[in-house]
Amino acid sequence: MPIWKSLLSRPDAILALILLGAVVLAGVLAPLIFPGGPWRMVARPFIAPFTDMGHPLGTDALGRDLAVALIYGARTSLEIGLVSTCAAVLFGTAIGGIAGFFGGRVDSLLMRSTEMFQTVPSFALAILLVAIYSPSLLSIMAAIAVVSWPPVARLARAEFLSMRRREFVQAALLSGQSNLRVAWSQILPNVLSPLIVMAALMISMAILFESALSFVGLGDPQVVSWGYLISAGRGVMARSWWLTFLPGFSIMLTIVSISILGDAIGDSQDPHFERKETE
Amino acid sequence: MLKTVVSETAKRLVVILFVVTGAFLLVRAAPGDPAAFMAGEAGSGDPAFIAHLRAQMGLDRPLPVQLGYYLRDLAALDLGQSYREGRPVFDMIAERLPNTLALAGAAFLLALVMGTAAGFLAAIHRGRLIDRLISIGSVLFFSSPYYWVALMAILLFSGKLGWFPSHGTQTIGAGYTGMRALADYLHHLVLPATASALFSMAIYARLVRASMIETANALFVKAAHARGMAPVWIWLRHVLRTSLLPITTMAGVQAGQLVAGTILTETVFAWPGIGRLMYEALGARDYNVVIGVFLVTSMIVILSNLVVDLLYRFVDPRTRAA
Amino acid sequence: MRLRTVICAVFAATVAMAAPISAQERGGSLKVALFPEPPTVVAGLSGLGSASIVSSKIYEALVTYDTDLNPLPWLATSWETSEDGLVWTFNLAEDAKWHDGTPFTAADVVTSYQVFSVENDRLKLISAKIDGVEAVTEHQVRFILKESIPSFIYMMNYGNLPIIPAHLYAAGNFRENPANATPIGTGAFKVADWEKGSYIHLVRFEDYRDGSRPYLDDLYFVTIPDAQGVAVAFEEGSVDVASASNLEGFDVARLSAMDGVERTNHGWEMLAPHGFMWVNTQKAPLDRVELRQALNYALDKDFIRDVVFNGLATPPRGAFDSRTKFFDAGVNAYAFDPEKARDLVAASGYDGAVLKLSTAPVGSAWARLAEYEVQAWKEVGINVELDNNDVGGYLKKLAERSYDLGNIYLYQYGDPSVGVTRNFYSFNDVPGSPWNNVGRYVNPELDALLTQADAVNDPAERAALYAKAQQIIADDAVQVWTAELQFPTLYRSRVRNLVTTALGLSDSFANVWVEQ
Amino acid sequence: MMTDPILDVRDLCVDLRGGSRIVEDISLSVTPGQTVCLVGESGSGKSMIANAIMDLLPGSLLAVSRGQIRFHGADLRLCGHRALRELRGRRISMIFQDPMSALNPVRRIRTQFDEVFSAHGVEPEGGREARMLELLELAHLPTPRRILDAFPFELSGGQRQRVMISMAMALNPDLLIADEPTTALDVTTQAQILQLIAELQRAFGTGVLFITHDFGVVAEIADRVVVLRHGKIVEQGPLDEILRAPRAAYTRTLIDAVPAWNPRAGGLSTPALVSARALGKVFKGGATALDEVSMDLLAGETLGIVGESGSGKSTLAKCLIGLEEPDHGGIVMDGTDITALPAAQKRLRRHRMQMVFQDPTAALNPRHMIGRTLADVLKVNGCARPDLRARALALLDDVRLDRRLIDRFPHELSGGQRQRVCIARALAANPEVLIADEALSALDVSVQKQMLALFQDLKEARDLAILFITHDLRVAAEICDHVVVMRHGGVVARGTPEAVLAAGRHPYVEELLAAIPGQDWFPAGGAAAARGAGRCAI
Repeated sequence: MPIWKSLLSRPDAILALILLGAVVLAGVLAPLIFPGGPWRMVARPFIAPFTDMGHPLGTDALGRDLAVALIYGARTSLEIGLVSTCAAVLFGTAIGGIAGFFGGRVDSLLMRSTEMFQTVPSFALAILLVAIYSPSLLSIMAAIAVVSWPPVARLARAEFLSMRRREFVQAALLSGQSNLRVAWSQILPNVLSPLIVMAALMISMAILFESALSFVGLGDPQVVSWGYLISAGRGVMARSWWLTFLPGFSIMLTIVSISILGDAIGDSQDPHFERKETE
Repeated sequence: MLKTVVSETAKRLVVILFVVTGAFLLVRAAPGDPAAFMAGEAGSGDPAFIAHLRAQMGLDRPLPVQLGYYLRDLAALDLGQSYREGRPVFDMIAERLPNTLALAGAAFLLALVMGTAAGFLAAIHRGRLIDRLISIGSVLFFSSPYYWVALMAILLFSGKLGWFPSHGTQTIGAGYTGMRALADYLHHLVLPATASALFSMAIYARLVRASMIETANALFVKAAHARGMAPVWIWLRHVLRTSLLPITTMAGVQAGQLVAGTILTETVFAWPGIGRLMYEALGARDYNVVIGVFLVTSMIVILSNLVVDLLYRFVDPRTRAA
Repeated sequence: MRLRTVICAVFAATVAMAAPISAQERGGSLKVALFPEPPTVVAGLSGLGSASIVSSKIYEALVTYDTDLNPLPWLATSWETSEDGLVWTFNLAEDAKWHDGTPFTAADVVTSYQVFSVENDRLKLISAKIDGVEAVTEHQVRFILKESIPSFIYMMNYGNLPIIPAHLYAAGNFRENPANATPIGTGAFKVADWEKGSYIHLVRFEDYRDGSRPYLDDLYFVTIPDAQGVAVAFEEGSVDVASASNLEGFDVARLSAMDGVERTNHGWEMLAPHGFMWVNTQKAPLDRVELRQALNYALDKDFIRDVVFNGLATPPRGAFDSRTKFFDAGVNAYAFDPEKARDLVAASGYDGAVLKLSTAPVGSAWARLAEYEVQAWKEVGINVELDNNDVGGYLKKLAERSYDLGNIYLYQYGDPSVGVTRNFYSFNDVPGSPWNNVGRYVNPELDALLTQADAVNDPAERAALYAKAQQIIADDAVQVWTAELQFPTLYRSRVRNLVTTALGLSDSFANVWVEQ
Repeated sequence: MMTDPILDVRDLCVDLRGGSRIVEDISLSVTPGQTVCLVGESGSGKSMIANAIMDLLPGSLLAVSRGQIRFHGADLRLCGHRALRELRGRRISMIFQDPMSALNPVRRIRTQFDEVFSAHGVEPEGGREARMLELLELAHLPTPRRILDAFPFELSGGQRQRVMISMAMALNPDLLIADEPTTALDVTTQAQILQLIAELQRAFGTGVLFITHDFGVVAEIADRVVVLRHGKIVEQGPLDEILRAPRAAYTRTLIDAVPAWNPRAGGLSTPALVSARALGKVFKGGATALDEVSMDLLAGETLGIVGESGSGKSTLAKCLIGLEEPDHGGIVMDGTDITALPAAQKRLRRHRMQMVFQDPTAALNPRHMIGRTLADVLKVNGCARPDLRARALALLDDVRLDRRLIDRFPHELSGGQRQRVCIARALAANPEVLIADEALSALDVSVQKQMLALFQDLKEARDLAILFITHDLRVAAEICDHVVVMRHGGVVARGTPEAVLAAGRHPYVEELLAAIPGQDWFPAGGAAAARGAGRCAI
């Protein structure tokens, strides 16, 4: 596997992989390791980190274990990041693909609508959507997907459009293969790598978005998220800065890891296939 | 040129119409009765009050008619009344907009200048220590929620060090005037503007760096070398200038997002702009205000896109011909 | 008609609590942290506490109350009530003026009553018992009641009946009156400028009826939207006064320990903020008294006091706040007893259905409280989920009665008949309103008891009736009681006479002065 | 001719950083007024030598590891960057293959031209503006003032290259390095540019190091030839010697690859397979792509469509095959006008005409192995699943490719092999007509020859009609039964090659013929004799 090989050749990518792996693992296993959930009050409030090994990252204002909350927060962030990104990528690719493949009037109609979605300030729109449809995991994911699909559509369109003009695609069409088949088997595999790189970026943005929504009080109240922890810690910042610092730091580390991996994947993908002869 | 301006402007008008209609339908499509929503804090759900609101909002009319009235009012800059303050939403936004524009503008300039400078430095020192540092810095800023960075900045620069004030636009009651008042305003602006700028700054830095490295490989750069030009000049006049074109487009998008992003910054720094107005209106379900801010923000975004597009046409001769 | 003079002490109490008169200094300014920013500072237009903190400097009421809840003169210099309690006569300040120069007269009081007997929820409840208000002379006004209202003097508080100018409000809809754009009151301060989102600036009203007062030249209310910001602002000295209602509990402890900072717990005797939870008593499974009792037993009120409110609370015994008149300390309160709660849950036949706890974003302590409650109930087998709303949505849930449980704190206004009993009358269950009997509690026996208690003049008799009512309410676990809240006020030591009455920061500030 | 060399390269080696040697032991020299041609196919390292001389190698990838580059006796490798920069542009100039990307797209010509002077602090007599105008005029640019104000995209390819040449000559350099400066241009433009370089060289006495892959160009301009292959010099010597008696077999191959002048006479008279009837197409923006074009492709013949870029030849092919819709006119196949058919019907007929594209790299899906590429086509054209592999292998045999390549990816193949795969893919649809759209021009000359032979064989074996689109009149004349010459979207001449090229030919055909380089050595029926005589006089 060339991707793995190239990832493993970069120390920063290895580190990112380990970090992200840990976050994912913790998030997935959270209910198994801490079946009591993140809301349980387990000790006295405001224990500082690294002072009580039973609660390595200390406790919050209600005496809940911060480490447990962070791990459950990872779960929420990843869940929202993945689901909303998948939705946005699928939808965006479909729209952009159709626009780029068929061109002409279909293209200008679809792209004009995409542009409209893109000109609307995304955070404001997300706030509006979540606020109106009341905060829940579903509404948050939907809102993030709604504001993040346009760039995918534009990318997919550009890629499909350029691929559509590529001679191997024309040759495939000339040989009698159907549009759908050509789009699926000739074009899609070739546009996948920029889409993957973009998806990595979008997961990051989705996590940031979710945290920002939680921060302004539009998070799902049933689940712990990093944004919620920051906003909860904010009030006690002067006394226990780590309650605000650590969740934000978790977001940062996760997104740094995703960005590094996205870059690494992007670097490793294209040149091999796309490289022209040297002269 | 004039033709382009007109056609581009017309295009934006269509977008605005779309946004307005979208916002209108969104609120109407929301679960529940918007009038009952708005009854909220003030109305105590009094049926008479809700009926009054329904009539005031024209909710008893068919949807297309409502939309028509809505658009008509909007054309007259009437964004409706805030039920909470009983004042025109337009006035409320107008009195806070300058603060938001100052904040977003400062953040925009800061991000653009610092981001470009950082990207430039990184590109010309590609692979060296300074490039690594800038790259790490931009990845970190790109990855951090900026409201969190803002909080940390308050903790450090206001709390621990006491260098900058943590909230508001001015030292209240100090009675400063003239230059002194301006200096006071700027002093208050430092933290919020920097905190809002970091994210965009990171994006610019990465973009400028990538774009410059790509441009540096272009044949015309090689040709300039072959002409015996000094490398510094080539970097500045050929590479940077040409690389800045894609940044222009990005700047349009970012400028708008910055305005929307002030919802967070203004909340953290108690900055009296439209972002915080929206945040507070959200809490109070003052939907006319929320929608008003949303529309105004959208329009600023659309406007800045328009300006950038026209600017781009002006800066990049190739698009002028097309 | 034999008149009984109740009080005729002009300004005695306030002076008694103040520093020696000679020390009072004119001039200076005061900056008060304020949140949320009120939508308006016209008296009675907004129910927000922060609105009345500002508007009470601009407008005045007939009376105020000392920290033992004895009425003190304000715009009324003295008052009398008839033996049967059906006629109340107020003598008004003769030299008071509105900010626009118009003299203040009894007509203003009449107009104010006419407006607020419609606009004010609490006043509206008793307006049926009031026959009318009439201006006897330019400076004397008389309220005539149909039946005795023992708590009448508490009904006259600033929150219920601020006095607004008749020459501006005589006609038309109060809420849509153009005069609302420019507040005109008789208060010691008037509005200079209001930078939305930043501050409200009041200046001394030079024509205030008492030559030397107010002492301050400028009064700033600084809008800071979060507890952290208020703490930092107070710490760095950019505000002089901060109320704990805008602060985190632990910050109160930290800031009051600073040099040159004073703290007072006074000023909330009138309002007595009482934290409890509405329980929708007609909605299964909450119609089961066992389950409601279990909800009460499952909460550790000491924990709530210590951890959620950082010690700034008292565990409540029931529906009556200990600061309210006729509070009965003997009421059987719900001590923390998870075992008992579990048994009661089993006895109630609760099937594990998920209940929704509605909340509003009114501060991090309230978010923590809700989170604690959910967790504490989970421990005894009651499944509760948070239903976060914004303020409007929350009130809507209450108004529609579509909630299961809802955290809230309400002011008690000194006398139970003003602030407490209205929440239990079955006829006060009016869907559409988020106030009064939101819990939909129906108990004819209690209705009768409360009706009697609210009308009887004799204090001892009232106390007995209220004691009985308190026990019924507690036994039936009509609500879940969480905390009697304390909102200490922090201020710089150089600020004097800041909190002298039961109204706290919602008083006139005419006596406040600052050491230069 | 015993002047000291301007440029004297000794034993030059270029290595990949930390890797293999790309260019090995190159020695060559250029004397004043001399034109030295560096000839080689792609990958021979010829551009790298030019870049090494100019110190323009991408430093992170490549480095000069050994050897000397003497300029007027001083070793450029030792003189330091600053001194080198002084030389560049002033005493050594360079022009590039692609004049579009060699000019900054967003700056006016004036600004860029001006940099030549400002970079070296030169103030020409009479001012820069006057000098620029003078130089542009010398380069035969019609409206120099307008050109100065223009942006690069507003100029044609030929004009841009002229601007580049003017800039290169601005400071009267001793040495001009020209890296394939005419490859991207049409033949007629190429002829003009070559002439211009020769003219200026004469006027300024400049030495020229000219890099090309085309022996025709070499024969046209070189005094001395250096033949390069795989980074090594195969042989070098004066033009006469190399052309007359090449010592190396490789040189022989390159020379032989220049098409012979051999116009075919007899055409076929079979029935028409496909006919275009008065096709017209106007592109968005108003450029006429096709102007009432009619033509017949006869069964079993090779029809050449000849024209320069913008002549409409590719648009014609695309219309025929259905990749573009003509605005009006008809395409008749078997008596029916296929432009009028519904889309489904069109698709059914698609397989009957197949296309081979110019760039075989772009024409193959980089992610599909050769077998899959062929199988996909076979499948939709009715081949049963179990037979797919056998049929694909048979196709590889047909195009003379090693059967083992079936499990390779395109990037593992050479350019020629890829083009064979493309042909195999076209054949997989079992077509009656094969359209080859400049199918040879991206290939090395030595490969072109083989490919032509392959087309010829396939045509006979499968009874194909071939529509052969090319810019090279000689190639068309040699292999086609009929030729159609197009210009500006219209047909200017048609008929058998002999007829089209016979005396009394169309003036444009005349022009095309005259533009063919190297006619002294590779006769092409143009006005070679007179020009050749002129050259010998130097």
